[in-house]
Amino acid sequence: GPEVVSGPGALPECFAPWDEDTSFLQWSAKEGPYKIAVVNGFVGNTWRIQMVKTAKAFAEDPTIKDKISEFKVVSTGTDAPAQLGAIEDFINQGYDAIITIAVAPTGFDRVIRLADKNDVVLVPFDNVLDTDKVMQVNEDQLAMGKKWGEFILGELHEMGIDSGKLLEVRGLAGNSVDRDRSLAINEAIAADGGDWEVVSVVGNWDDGTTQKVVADAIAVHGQFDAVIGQGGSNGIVQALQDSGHPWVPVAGESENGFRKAIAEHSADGLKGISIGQSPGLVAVAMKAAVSALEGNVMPQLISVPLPVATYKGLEDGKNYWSELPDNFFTVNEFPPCDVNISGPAIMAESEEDMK
Amino acid sequence: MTRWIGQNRGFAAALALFLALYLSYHLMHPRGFSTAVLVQNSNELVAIGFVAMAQTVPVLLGGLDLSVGAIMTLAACVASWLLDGTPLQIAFGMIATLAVGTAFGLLNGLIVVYGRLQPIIATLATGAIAIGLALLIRPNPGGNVDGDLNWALTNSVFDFAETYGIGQDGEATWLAPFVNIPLPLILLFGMACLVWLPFKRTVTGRTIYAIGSAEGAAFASGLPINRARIAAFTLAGFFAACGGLYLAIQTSTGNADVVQAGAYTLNSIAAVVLGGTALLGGTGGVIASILGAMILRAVSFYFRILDIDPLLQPLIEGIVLLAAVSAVAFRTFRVKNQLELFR
Amino acid sequence: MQGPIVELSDVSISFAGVKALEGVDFACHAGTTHAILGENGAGKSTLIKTISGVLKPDTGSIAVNGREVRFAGPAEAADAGIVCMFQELSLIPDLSVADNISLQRPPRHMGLIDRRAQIARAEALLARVRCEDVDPRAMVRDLSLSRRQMVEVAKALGRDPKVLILDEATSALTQKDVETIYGLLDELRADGVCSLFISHRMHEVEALCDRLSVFRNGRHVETFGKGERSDAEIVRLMIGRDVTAKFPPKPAPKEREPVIRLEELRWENRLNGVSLSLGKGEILGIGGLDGQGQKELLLALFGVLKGVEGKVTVGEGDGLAASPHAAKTGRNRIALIPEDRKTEGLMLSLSIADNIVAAALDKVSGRGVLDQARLDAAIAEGMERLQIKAGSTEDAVKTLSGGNQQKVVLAKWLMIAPDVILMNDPTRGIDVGTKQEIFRMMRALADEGKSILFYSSDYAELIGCSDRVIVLYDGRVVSELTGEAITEEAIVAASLNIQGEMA
Amino acid sequence: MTALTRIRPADRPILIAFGFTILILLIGTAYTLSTTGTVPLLQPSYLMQQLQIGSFLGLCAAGMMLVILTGHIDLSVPWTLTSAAMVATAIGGPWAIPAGLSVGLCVGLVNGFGVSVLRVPAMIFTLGLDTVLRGLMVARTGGFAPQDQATPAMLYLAKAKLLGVPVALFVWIAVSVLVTFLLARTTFGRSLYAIGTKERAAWLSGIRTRAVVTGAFVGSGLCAALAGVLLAGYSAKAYQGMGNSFLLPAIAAVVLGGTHILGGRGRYIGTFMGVVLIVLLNSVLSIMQMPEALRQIIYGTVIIGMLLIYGRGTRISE
Ligand SMILES: Nc1ncnc2c1ncn2[C@@H]1O[C@H](COP(=O)(O)OP(=O)(O)OP(=O)(O)O)[C@@H](O)[C@H]1O
Ligand SMILES: Nc1ncnc2c1ncn2[C@@H]1O[C@H](COP(=O)(O)OP(=O)(O)OP(=O)(O)O)[C@@H](O)[C@H]1O
Ligand SMILES: O[C@@H]1[C@@H](O)[C@H](O)OC[C@H]1O
Ligand SMILES: [Mg+2]
Ligand SMILES: [Mg+2]
Repeated sequence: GPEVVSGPGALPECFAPWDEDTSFLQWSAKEGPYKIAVVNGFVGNTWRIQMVKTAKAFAEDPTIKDKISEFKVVSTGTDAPAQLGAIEDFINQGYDAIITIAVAPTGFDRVIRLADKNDVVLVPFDNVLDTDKVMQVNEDQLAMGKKWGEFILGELHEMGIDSGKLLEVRGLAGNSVDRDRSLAINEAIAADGGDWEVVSVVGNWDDGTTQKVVADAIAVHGQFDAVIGQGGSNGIVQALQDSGHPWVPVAGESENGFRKAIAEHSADGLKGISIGQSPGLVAVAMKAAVSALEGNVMPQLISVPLPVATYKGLEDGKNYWSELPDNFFTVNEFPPCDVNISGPAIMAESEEDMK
Repeated sequence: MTRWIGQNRGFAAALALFLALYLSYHLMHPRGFSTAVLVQNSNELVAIGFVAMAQTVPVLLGGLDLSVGAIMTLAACVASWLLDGTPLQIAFGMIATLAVGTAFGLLNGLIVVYGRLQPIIATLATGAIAIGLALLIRPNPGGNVDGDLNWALTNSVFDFAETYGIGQDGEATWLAPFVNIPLPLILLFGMACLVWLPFKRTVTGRTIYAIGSAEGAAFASGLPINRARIAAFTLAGFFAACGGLYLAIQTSTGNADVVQAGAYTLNSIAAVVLGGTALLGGTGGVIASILGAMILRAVSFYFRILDIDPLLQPLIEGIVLLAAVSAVAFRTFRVKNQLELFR
Repeated sequence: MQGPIVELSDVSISFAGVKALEGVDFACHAGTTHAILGENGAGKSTLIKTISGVLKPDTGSIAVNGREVRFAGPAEAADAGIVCMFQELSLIPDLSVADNISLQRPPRHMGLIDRRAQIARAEALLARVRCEDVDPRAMVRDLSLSRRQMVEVAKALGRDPKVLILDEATSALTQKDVETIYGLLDELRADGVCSLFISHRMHEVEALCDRLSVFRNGRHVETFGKGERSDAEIVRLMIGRDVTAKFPPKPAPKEREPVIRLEELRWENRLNGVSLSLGKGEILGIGGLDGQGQKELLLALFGVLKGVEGKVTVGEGDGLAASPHAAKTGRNRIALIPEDRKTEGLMLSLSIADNIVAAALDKVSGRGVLDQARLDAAIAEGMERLQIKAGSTEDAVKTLSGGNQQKVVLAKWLMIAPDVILMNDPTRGIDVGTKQEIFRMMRALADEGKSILFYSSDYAELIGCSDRVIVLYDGRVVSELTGEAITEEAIVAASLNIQGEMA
Repeated sequence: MTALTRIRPADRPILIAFGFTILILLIGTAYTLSTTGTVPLLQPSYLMQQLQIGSFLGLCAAGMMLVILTGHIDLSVPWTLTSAAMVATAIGGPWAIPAGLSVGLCVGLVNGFGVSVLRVPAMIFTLGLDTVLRGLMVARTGGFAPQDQATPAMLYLAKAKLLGVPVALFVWIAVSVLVTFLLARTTFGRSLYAIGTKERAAWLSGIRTRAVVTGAFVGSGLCAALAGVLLAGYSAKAYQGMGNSFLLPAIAAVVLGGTHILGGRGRYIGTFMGVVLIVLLNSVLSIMQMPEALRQIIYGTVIIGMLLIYGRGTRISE
């Protein structure tokens, strides 16, 4: 297993430690090229598909291609034993690094133990683990929630609104991401001086469900001063539009459709902020795994900067694409990490494939 | 032997299919035919194996239990609070976990029998209740499970003995023939042999088959119909709880995951069918369903050794499942008296 | 005589308003064989279901050996020595013969069922009913209907009955088995067992029973000893009128234009070259021992079997129908009255009306849309034509008695105006009165030019009804009898394939 | 309760479902009155909106009912719906809706073949086909960037209002009338009931059971596809996972409406009531901000409770 060492780590502009308390890990260097596997959970939404495609594309990227001798991606469904089994199988097969999106934030003790025993680098990202024993890559969900809350309140104050009704749209129950984001949103609201009533509905990060519950909430409560959603952002916009609700500040994720809507309606009051989890995280995780295998010192928790875009900074063709579909996630690349595979790039590449 | 194959054609076919799949997986695996691979495979099997066992019992009656995945989840959430502390506390925790699942199964049985509801729809509803309870117990995933327990039960007999200092830490000669057997396999098949096989040889057990085969006849013969029905669902609850208990130990976690619960329920039905148990009831058995679960798992093993486009995996999984269950079509086309098709 | 072993006082039961039993007092005694007679729907099955704990009386009481009992279910009745043999209801197809025979009280070893002891027990009991050929390890599903009934007998014997109830338990048996049963009942009588025997076959009743009770419309009419009443009197008690000639007169034999011609029909190893021709307006009886291919022959003609070989001419066309639908809609419309009305003839929980029109939906609809007027008329006609006794045509068919259920099956098929009617034992479990109606109808249909191919396990029916009889043996026609030549001796001889001794 | 037993058994579930629906509305109203002092739930606009949302589930349930009546079940609804929506939006233009519906048609034919010809249990065949459809959509989305915007026609059907009533509701009502007619007045409908009661006897009555069962699955496929096309219009686009929340509620609606889960019995109006009940229940729970845990428990309890009430007073045959 890795040794706990002191920082700083390699490439700090890319592998930024989470905070000053973050520890550093170091594995003994191995000869490349490496066998790397990605063990995904379920594969039934656009985000995951984009993630898988990014992983495959990045494995062919000249900056890393030569360092990888074998690259495999499997999806196990939301089945913890299957995911743990796949990881263990890859350890048994002699893989050097395994990158994973955990189906649950705990329960990996055994595979962590086996990975350490076999000097395999295990890198959870996106849905990460509640542990400091492995190197992980993620965006800071608490910071995300806080940013959403603060931005929305700031816009409201600017409009001279200091009290009123806010609609919070939550994600899938029982998930740590939902928990953290909601916690931070509500902390931000509590910290604000204003007198806010928060109505919470559950949208499961799913556009359809979100659209339905937001429509219900509007039917019952009449009007909200702002909406803070942690997913299913397209559904929020649809529901507002359909019910004839006036445009208000909305916080949401980074779906292209949401950004298109903000760009179109911000002048009418849709003062939006779009922050999202990026499918490109997988590339950062792959890069971190290779770096760890090369023997570099790595932060235990790698923080990938939040890709924030507000109505003030949207630019067609740069951080959203008006002619591309709604569903794909706009943020994909991380230039400081030399991860330059943009969302549209993946689409364009594939459209070539199609012909 | 020929009679056995004749009367257990589904099981024999499933066994052949599994052996073909599994042996070629080992052949292609860089570390095939080793304890490590066997242990890994078995760990993956236990939870779905138990849930498939659970599903089998109501299916033998001619009913379905759509709550088995949810009961497993509920049990795992309960276990995630109770499996830490002194050995006595842990033992109590295990018993309590199994008791919760069994009690829930009993509740299913009582509703089906005294509420006179169709099992499939009653358990659809109680499944929601079980998930709700699981979410109350574990609003967020987490848990504390004794680390030794986790290690000992998810490895081979040797590691188990070593962890608990049995048989000179696993070095004893009397243990030698067994040291390489994965403990999870022993738990799974042990439970099947200790609970199911004897149960099958009781009047209640036999009544379960009788109900699935000809309910009116079972009643007219004076068999204990209600008792058997209740027993079937209770046993389903018990086996599902075994799955949940193992899941909690394996992952040190309780996770009230609705999607996972649903997936386990549906996979349990697939496993039952693949094992050769008729959904109409009356024929088949629990061991066959474990075999069905093994086939399901073995199919997914291939994605880890073959180079298959990750985005094609769900498609291939679906096609393999459809193909496997459609294999019975060959029987359909061979049937000469079409009345046999309409049971 | 000692006091009665079972005694019912003032028992009533009704189902959704229908009084199945009304103020019934009934007693039976140890060491007797006691027949229960009555037309379809008289309440016989209800009576024995009440005695055997399947149904609970609404009012009144039951006493066994003078002590009042309230059975919670058949299990308790069996413990009290009351064992019931239903026609086909109580064997479990997916369990072995041995399992079935010791179903409820298996021999045990350390609390668990002892398979070996079970097999030994089954062998002993099977030997007692002269069925040594049945393997105790075989699945009941794989046995023929007559073997199953014998297993059922063995099972009942194994329960050590004090009261043995046989509800039409001999209806599917072969002659040899019936004889075995006769012997058994005699043995049981000698051992002091009371047997309650329900059958619509008068000659069986005469041969076996020493007391007879007649039921009508849910009431106990009378109980008397053997020989105290003539057959005609009994029938009058049962159905309230005289049944004189059981069979309608037959026309003189004549040349008929063939509607169906079969040459060397073969299927699996059940049909081994059947050749026959069925004439227009003819009733052709099929005889023979159970399981000689009679059922398969009917099924083949109805499009149920696949892989049938041989030359077949149906009407002006060639070949067999590929499915019942094809058989029903071909140039010659074919109908089949199936073997088991409960699973093959009827959709029990659907209404009588829905069942009656089930085969003729296209006749009461245009372009798939039902015509309510034609529908109502057709249902009314069916009810009328077969005199089906029911509260409302909207009632589920399962609320009818066995005989009336059978009439619904007939009504259903008459509705398609079939040219050829295949009948598989159509009067099984039907009372004399109704039987007579059915025979009359068969003849009327034949006179209208319909052809009927008719299998019966009852020789008297074959003799009384058929213009011609063929006898099957091992999947082949071994004898063809016409006119005066149709005698019981001739049929029996042909059935046993002892051509030489044919008188 | 005694009054209940006097009602025809077939009508009882429908009335009870109706009663429960009113009860749910009252509970929801009591809640809004006590928290906000308003009664939005009793306003036509809210009810219209609920029926509009309910129409997607309603379509799925209508199709599901056809299949359940035959004694089978269709677990492929989620991805039939999604695939139809994705194909419709990808084709676009005037052919969008026919293309989407043809997906439903194909799925129905394949299901019908698997269940009635191959005789694989529907529970498992339709589940397998659902997985295959998901696989196809994942593979397809992975292959290129499909167009996912709903066409104007889809938007119209799902969102527009005619005389103040959502067009989607008209679509649902039209399908409802069609299904009611099919079940009550056609040979196809009678055959469904016959097969669901006893397939063997139905086949021996010369009913073309294979064709009829396939017809039921085609009906289900078409209904799910239509729901998908409408739902894509409602959300303005198609997306993965849009069908996930329709399967179990559709089955529950059918059963709560009094259709026997093993086939042969049930009336369409009951299914309609079942859908309304489930949609309102979900909506009221969401309005009451009920945590997910309690929501699941209430959902399960309501289903059990209602079915227990249906069973009261009927003397069940042995
Ligand atoms: N479960 C039931 N529901 C409604 N009515 C019933 C039920 N069982 C019996 N009946 C009615 O009770 C009456 C007596 O039926 P029963 O079956 O006892 O007649 P049976 O004498 O056995 O006639 P068969 O000779 O035709 O067998 C009939 O009118 C029948 O319709
Ligand atoms: N599943 C059922 N549900 C309700 N009533 C039934 C059912 N099966 C049979 N019955 C009723 O029980 C009565 C007697 O049935 P039983 O099984 O004795 O048949 P039966 O009328 O004697 O016919 P068979 O001549 O074939 O033996 C019938 O009148 C019928 O109404
Ligand atoms: O992080 C989430 C990812 O795991 C899920 O698949 O899609 C939405 C994202 O917010
Ligand atoms: Mg009877
Ligand atoms: Mg009868």
